[in-house]
Amino acid sequence: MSVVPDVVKKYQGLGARVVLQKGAGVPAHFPDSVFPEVTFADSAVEVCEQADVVFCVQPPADDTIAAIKPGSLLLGLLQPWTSVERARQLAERQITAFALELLPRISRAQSMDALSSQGAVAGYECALIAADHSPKFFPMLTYAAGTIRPAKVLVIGCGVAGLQAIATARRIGAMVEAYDVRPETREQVESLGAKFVDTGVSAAGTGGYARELTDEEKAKQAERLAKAVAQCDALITTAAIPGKRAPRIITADMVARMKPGAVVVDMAAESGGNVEGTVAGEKVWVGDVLVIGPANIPSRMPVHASEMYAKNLFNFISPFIKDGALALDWDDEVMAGTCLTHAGELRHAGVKQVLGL
Amino acid sequence: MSVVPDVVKKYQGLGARVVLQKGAGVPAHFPDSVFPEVTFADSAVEVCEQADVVFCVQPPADDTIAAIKPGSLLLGLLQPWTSVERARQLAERQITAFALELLPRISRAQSMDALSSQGAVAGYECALIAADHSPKFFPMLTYAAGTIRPAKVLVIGCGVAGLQAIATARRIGAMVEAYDVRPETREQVESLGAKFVDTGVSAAGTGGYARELTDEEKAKQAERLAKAVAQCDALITTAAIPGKRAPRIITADMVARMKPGAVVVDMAAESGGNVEGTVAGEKVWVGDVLVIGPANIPSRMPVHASEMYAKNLFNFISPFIKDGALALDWDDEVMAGTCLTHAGELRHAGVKQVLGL
Amino acid sequence: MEGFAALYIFMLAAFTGYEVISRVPVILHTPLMSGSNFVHGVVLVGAMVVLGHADPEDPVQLVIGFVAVFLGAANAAGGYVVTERMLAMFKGGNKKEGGA
Amino acid sequence: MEGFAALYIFMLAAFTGYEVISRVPVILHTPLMSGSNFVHGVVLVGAMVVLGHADPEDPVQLVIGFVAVFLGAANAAGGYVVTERMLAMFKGGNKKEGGA
Amino acid sequence: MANWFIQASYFVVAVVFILGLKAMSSPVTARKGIVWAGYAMVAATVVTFFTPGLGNVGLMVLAIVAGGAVAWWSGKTVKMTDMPQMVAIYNGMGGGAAAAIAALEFARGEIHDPVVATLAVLGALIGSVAFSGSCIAYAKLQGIMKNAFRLPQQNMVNIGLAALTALLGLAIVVSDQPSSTLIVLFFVLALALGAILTSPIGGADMPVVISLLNAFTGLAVGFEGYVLGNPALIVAGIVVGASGTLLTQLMAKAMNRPITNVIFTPISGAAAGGEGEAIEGTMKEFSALDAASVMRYASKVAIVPGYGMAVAGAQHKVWEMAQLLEEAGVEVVFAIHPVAGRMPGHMNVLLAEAGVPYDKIFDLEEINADFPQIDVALVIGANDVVNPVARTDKTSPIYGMPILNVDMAQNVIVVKRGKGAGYSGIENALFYKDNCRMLYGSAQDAIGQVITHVKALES
Amino acid sequence: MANWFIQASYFVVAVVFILGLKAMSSPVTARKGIVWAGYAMVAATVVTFFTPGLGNVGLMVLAIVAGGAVAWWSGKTVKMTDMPQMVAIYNGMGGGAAAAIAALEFARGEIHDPVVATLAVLGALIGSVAFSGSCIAYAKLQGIMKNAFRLPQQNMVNIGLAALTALLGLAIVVSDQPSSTLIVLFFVLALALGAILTSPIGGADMPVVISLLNAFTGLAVGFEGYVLGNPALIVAGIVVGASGTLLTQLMAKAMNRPITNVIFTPISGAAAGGEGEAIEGTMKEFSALDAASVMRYASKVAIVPGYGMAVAGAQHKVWEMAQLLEEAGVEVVFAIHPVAGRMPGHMNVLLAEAGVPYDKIFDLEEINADFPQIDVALVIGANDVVNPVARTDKTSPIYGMPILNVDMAQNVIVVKRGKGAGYSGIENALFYKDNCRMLYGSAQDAIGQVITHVKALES
Ligand SMILES: NC(=O)c1ccc[n+]([C@@H]2O[C@H](COP(=O)([O-])OP(=O)(O)OC[C@H]3O[C@@H](n4cnc5c(N)ncnc54)[C@H](OP(=O)(O)O)[C@@H]3O)[C@@H](O)[C@H]2O)c1
Ligand SMILES: NC(=O)c1ccc[n+]([C@@H]2O[C@H](COP(=O)([O-])OP(=O)(O)OC[C@H]3O[C@@H](n4cnc5c(N)ncnc54)[C@H](OP(=O)(O)O)[C@@H]3O)[C@@H](O)[C@H]2O)c1
Ligand SMILES: NC(=O)c1ccc[n+]([C@@H]2O[C@H](COP(=O)([O-])OP(=O)(O)OC[C@H]3O[C@@H](n4cnc5c(N)ncnc54)[C@H](O)[C@@H]3O)[C@@H](O)[C@H]2O)c1
Ligand SMILES: NC(=O)c1ccc[n+]([C@@H]2O[C@H](COP(=O)([O-])OP(=O)(O)OC[C@H]3O[C@@H](n4cnc5c(N)ncnc54)[C@H](O)[C@@H]3O)[C@@H](O)[C@H]2O)c1
Repeated sequence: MSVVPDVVKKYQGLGARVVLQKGAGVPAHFPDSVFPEVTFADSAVEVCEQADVVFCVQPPADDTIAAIKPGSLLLGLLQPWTSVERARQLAERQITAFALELLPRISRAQSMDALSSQGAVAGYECALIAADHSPKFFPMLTYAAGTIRPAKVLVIGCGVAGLQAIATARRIGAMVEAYDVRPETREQVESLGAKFVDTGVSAAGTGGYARELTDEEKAKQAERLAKAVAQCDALITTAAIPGKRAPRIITADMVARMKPGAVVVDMAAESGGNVEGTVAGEKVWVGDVLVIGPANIPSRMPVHASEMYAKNLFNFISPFIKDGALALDWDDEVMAGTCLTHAGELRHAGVKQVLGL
Repeated sequence: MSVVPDVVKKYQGLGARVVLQKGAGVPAHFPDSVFPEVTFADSAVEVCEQADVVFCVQPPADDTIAAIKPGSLLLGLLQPWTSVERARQLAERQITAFALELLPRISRAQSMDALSSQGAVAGYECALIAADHSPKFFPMLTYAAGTIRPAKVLVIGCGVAGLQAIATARRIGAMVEAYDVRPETREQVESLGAKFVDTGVSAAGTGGYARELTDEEKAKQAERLAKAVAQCDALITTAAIPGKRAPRIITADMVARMKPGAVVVDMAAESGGNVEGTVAGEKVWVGDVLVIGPANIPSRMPVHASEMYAKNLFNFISPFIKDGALALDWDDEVMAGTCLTHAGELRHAGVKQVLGL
Repeated sequence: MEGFAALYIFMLAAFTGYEVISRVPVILHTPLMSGSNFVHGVVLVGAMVVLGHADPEDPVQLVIGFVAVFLGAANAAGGYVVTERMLAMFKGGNKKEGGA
Repeated sequence: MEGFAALYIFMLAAFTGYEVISRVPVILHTPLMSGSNFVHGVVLVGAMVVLGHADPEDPVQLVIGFVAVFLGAANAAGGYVVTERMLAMFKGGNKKEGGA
Repeated sequence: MANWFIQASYFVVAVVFILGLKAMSSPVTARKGIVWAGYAMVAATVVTFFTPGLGNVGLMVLAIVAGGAVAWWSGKTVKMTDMPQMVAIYNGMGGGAAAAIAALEFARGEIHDPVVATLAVLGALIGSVAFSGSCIAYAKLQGIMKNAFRLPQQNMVNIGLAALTALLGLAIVVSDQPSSTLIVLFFVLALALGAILTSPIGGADMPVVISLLNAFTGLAVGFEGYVLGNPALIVAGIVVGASGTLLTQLMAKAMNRPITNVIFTPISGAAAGGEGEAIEGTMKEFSALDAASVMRYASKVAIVPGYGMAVAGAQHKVWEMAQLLEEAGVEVVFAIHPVAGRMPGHMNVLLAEAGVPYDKIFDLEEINADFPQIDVALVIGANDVVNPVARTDKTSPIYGMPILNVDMAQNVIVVKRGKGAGYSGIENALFYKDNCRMLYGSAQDAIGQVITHVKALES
Repeated sequence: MANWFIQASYFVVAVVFILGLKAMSSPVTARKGIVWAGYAMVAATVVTFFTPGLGNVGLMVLAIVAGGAVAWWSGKTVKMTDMPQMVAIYNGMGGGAAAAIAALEFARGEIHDPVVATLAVLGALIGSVAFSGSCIAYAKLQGIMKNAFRLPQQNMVNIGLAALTALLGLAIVVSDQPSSTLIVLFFVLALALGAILTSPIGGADMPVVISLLNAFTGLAVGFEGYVLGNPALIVAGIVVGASGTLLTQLMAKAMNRPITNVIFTPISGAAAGGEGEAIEGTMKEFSALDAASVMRYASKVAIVPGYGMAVAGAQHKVWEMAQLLEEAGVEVVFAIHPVAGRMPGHMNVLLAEAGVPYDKIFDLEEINADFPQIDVALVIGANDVVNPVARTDKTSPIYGMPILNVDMAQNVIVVKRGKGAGYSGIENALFYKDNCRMLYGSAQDAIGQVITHVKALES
């Protein structure tokens, strides 16, 4: 959901009219009845035909894009790196498309950062999935006939989602170790009471993202990690490199050496997987290890994920809505940086390069 | 699993020989290879044919019972209240059957109390299930675009499982309220940092169990509870009365008044359900409320559930194994109290009464 | 006064002064300084005695004596007023509200 | 000694004694009691003086004086030994081990 | 040697005594304090030999050597556990010395000034009471005098005797040359008063009484110091008198017994304590300050939490206390009984919430054998799980349940609110054991207070 | 009235002064203390009029009324913020009075005993220094004297002048009838010494200096008390001398400036503090004791945690402190910035772990408007999220990010380890604001110390 009732009110407060696809809120437990002053349209296409600004969660289907009025705005997580076709189509139709993945990670833009807010959701959910699927207790538990030692959880990739996964696993009671290539994450991991796995490889990139590793580095990392992996009861991987396929960190061999009954949750499954053998959207047994590749994780927690996402979109666009009219400001670095296509052009240099355009 | 490798060693230490069904440990991630000095049998029937003491988790199938040697022991969670047939069959075959459900709840017997240990597992799992299925965050979370208030979790029935559910939900970060008919649970609930819902009805029974309520009491309870139910984001019910069908506490009407997206986990689903509309082993949508009736919950956490259960069984029987030979002591109140059938008779008064024998 | 007795008095007074305030919180540093400032205003008594025994014929003595008493009185009076005002803020702390 | 000087000394000594030990932990109650017991063993000095000035011809005086000195010496010596033994247990606490 | 030099030495001695006492009031410097004071005492004694006109030196040396040697030897050889009675008897000797000084001055007929006479008589009275009282205290603690001896109408007798003695004292003061009968009678009565006051007091209250008598001796010495015109005696005596009075109050407070109760309604000997029915022994109370001191100077402490800690929600405080103790060099572990609390893992949840690291938590099997090596077992709101009855009494409902053997630790401190029983509703034999002390209060408060005191011990 | 009655009155006055000072050293009884002392002072003054042979009563009454009235009136009307200089000037007057007493005694030529003469001279010297020094302190604080005035070779000049004055003093002591030139010269030099010693000292150090001069006056009064044979003056003076010395040490310690530094290497005025580049103002340090006192006597405290609290793992301590403050009647809330820490909900996780109830936690939107009503904002390891630059400086990387407006609170206390920047790496203008104080140290330690002090304030 890209709007929730509270946010709808805010748009209306700015003088905008809100058009909503019928039943769009139902999966997120917002029945149409909770949007009192909204115009309902029967399909996504119909919505697009009426709107000057189109909000979406995932990139719209081709026919939906085709229905968007030329010159109007499209805003959402448009997966800009994945499809040359879509980028072309958006440019051709003269749509001003903003892909929130491209949002510059500067302080002011944090309240619009959908990757962060959805990352938080994903991290929390992955920790729960791991706990739920583990054949063991996460916390230590002394009971009448003995004591159960706490489970060991290893989190790989300590971005927003990874940190949240650490915090959640710790809360449930597990002993958590974590690993990331960026060295500054060590302190962050420790600030959550978890232990950092030291592999001696650093891959600090720019802008809070990581760079890709060399082969030699990968080998070293793999070797040291393999030991930590073999010892853990649950493994949660969240490593990602923007614009790239997710790094393959955990090999089939490492998985094979895990304890019987261990659980792997690969948050990066959809973008290729950090773990060899993950299948996005499925749970597969690799030997006696359960490898889970959850898909579309935020949809597992639709109420709050929607609320967060809707607020991010609102914070992004609201400065440019004045009395119900749009007034974009191309000098604004946040908005300019997030723009994928405008006036028939693919605007974003990084995406251009990746897509080879 | 009624044995785990550690416990097998202990039995062997007492001079006993252990026979195990092939592959029995696999679902609990104990492959046959981890039981080095054990005799393997192809089927449950074959196991029974060889054994003087038969351990089981759930009551064995009829053909398995038929294979048990007359005069030998059967030990497990035999669900004594549920089947007249089984009780008759056990008695007729001269099997000395011990149903751990009947274990007297005295201090000394706590280390044998399988209901407690499996209750702990179930409570923990139910809280995780609730968190996992909730469309909301359990904990409070302040993020760049706002604050998410913590979820409200209501736990009904504060026995061993209920308390564990409370503790687990609190750990994850929810605000927990709880309710039980036994007044002494108030302090116990508060000792875990949760709030007690006061309905003004008390149903303290004997031996740590609850008695059944009168209709009037039920109405009063229902009315006060309905309010708490309507306000919560997740509801976990664990109420039970031994030897009886689980009390129906949450009516369809109460469920209908819950918030959209609320989750109900009915731990008592298998014994009839505390919630109207639960289906054991299934997730059903009742309006916009998800009602989950998890079945065979300990099997969701097989490693530790087996470990605990195996230790309980061992603690029960080991005092009577001397140098590999059985020496039952019918003066022992724990063992006598747990006995369901012996020497062709149904021994347990309570069960006799309930089954009408 | 006999010399040694005075010495004992000096010594014990010093101990007493030191110990009596050894656990004072910062927030009282200034008021306490002001309060002890007031206490040594008792110099007024000494000044009165010397002025009282000054030669009424000798203007130098009278002037010095007058100055001594004037200053002593100012020390005492000013010290009191200022301290009292500072300490008025501590009417039992806000302890009563909180209950502790 | 002049009466008032003595009075001041009494008063100040009392303050000093009171304040000096006002923050003693229980674990030191007994040792401190023993220590102050030792300190008043200085009565020995007084006993010596009176015996020293007793009439050497008067056996009653000599006996009383002897008893006084004997008791005083025992007070001082015994008090010291006992206190020292008790306090030997506190060799700086186990602070050094822990660091604190 | 010049008189001024003697005077100056006395002055320095007085200063050192004060500094010594101050040092003795902190565990860190206490040892130094007594050593300083010891040097000062030697100096004072030596200097006194140079007093102009001092006679009877041979006798004096004999008395010093005899008294000193006897006391030194007995003080060195006595068992540590017998220390209190030694303190009592040495203190009594000091009081006796003060009284003897007054007696000698009267005998010499040198006292004329009424102020001097008054102080001399007061010193003699107080010193005599201290002397005889201390002897009784010694006899009781040493086991020479077994029973508390209580007159009918004890308090009336006390008051009457005190009044009579005071009257005689007054007579001595007013008569310029008191008769020796009067003087002797006065001393006899004063000695009797001390004995009679102390006789009914039981063993538990003795430390308080000894401390009070100690303060008395201090006062007596101070007064005789005035009589002799010796400011060093005045200062040392009065300082001890004042500090001793405060100390007596502190001790009485630590025992929860107002001083007046100690003297006027003494509890004697074994009759004290709880109901204890079939179980032998008494329940002995402890203050938070005591608990703090005992743990602070222990080398290993095991904390045994139970349902009461959960009820009180005291887990954060408990962990804070544990950390403080660890900072002070004490080893602290947590011992968890399998069924502590009301659900499996109850204690785990709470300790995890408080942030206690897993490696400090031990279960019954891991720790039970270690208890004899543990200095203090701190039981916080646990009851059934530490009840030794489970090991011994076949009829008990908890018989056969394994328990944490805290009773085998050197010291046990139990924190609970009152006489409440545990889940099983039975009496706990642990609470009546000799090595067990009760710290009453809700766990949150009680541990909070312990924390305050542990901190105070560091500063 | 009999002389003994006057003496007895003085004695009582001295006792009351001591009790008063004792009372003044605890916030709870402080007010009572000054009132008691006030009554004692009135009693002492009245009694003195009955001194046998007292002349010049008219002049005396005039002086008392004049001096008293002027001081009373000025003390009543001065602004609270100008109190320190009033304390300084009244103190100086006391010193002046002591010096004048000595001058008069010399003028009357009554001093012959060398001990008395020595103490008279010492008292005069110290009193004069206190007088002129206090006048300078007054002038500086009052803004009459703006610049710190520093001679070349200041320390040499100080020592030289002091030696010269001492020499003259010695001359007075040894000569049986000192010439009036000698006396006048001595006083002039003593006054100059006080002025020169105080001149270079900057405003920040002034409270310490005033306290020192206060102790000086006490000593001077004590010495003149000996000269006059008045034990009440001795006791009051010396008690103040000793307590003032301790107080001076405590104050210097609270400011992290050894006393010797204050006098010999003074920092003058505005030059103090951090680098502060483009940002104006200085960073001002605070001790844990100060922080504790300020919060303990506040009515509302907002705690703003940041990444540093997470790094230090200080959440349990922070909550403990908050609870202590609440017990003392202070309202405490937690203000959480949306991006405090390094992940969404970072602070929530930690505060939940520490057990902070949800209803004490407020987010930016809920609390930002309240800051002007908040007495103390305690910022613990947060930096970017409270940096006012985000509101003002368009070039800053954090421009436009909403921040917690802690700078609008009455007082801000920032806990951090040193000069480390936050995530965005930029300077924080908050730290240089007038109402902001830095409490340096890792959050865990710093808050731990604050806790200790808050507790001490209660006991
Ligand atoms: N773990 C399980 O799964 C489970 C389940 C059911 C039953 N049980 C039973 O529960 C018992 C557990 O033993 P336990 O030693 O933990 O607890 P316990 O035997 O129930 O004793 C708790 C003690 O805590 C004290 N207490 C209560 N509130 C307090 C407070 N606020 N502050 C300080 N003290 C407080 C009570 O004494 P005062 O009233 O004097 O303060 C009481 O004696 C066992 O008998 C066990 O069999 C355990
Ligand atoms: N919440 C999110 O999702 C998220 C994600 C990524 C980035 N960020 C960024 O992170 C920043 C968060 O701001 P913040 O105010 O919480 O933190 P911050 O600006 O990073 O400042 C942390 C401060 O804590 C101090 N510190 C570090 N360790 C300490 C210790 N042990 N004890 C005491 N102080 C300590 C440091 O100063 P010293 O070194 O002097 O002690 C530092 O100035 C924002 O800039 C935000 O944009 C947030
Ligand atoms: N400036 C801001 O305001 C702002 C806003 C949001 C996030 N950020 C920063 O950006 C960082 C990354 O954010 P994200 O969560 O979106 O990152 P992400 O989802 O792009 O990547 C997740 C993590 O995977 C790690 N990773 C990549 N390759 C790896 C490998 N081979 N092995 C192990 N780990 C690997 C990365 O270092 C990163 O921490 C955050 O931690 C945060 O500090 C900053
Ligand atoms: N003596 C022992 O050593 C020992 C051992 C294990 C358990 N116990 C005690 O027995 C108690 C119950 O154990 P359990 O968990 O096996 O119980 P259970 O599974 O039989 O019942 C679960 C809970 O449901 C509650 N309940 C029943 N009807 C209800 C209704 N209508 N509404 C609300 N709640 C209702 C019961 O009061 C009970 O707390 C435990 O809490 C424990 O205190 C004692």
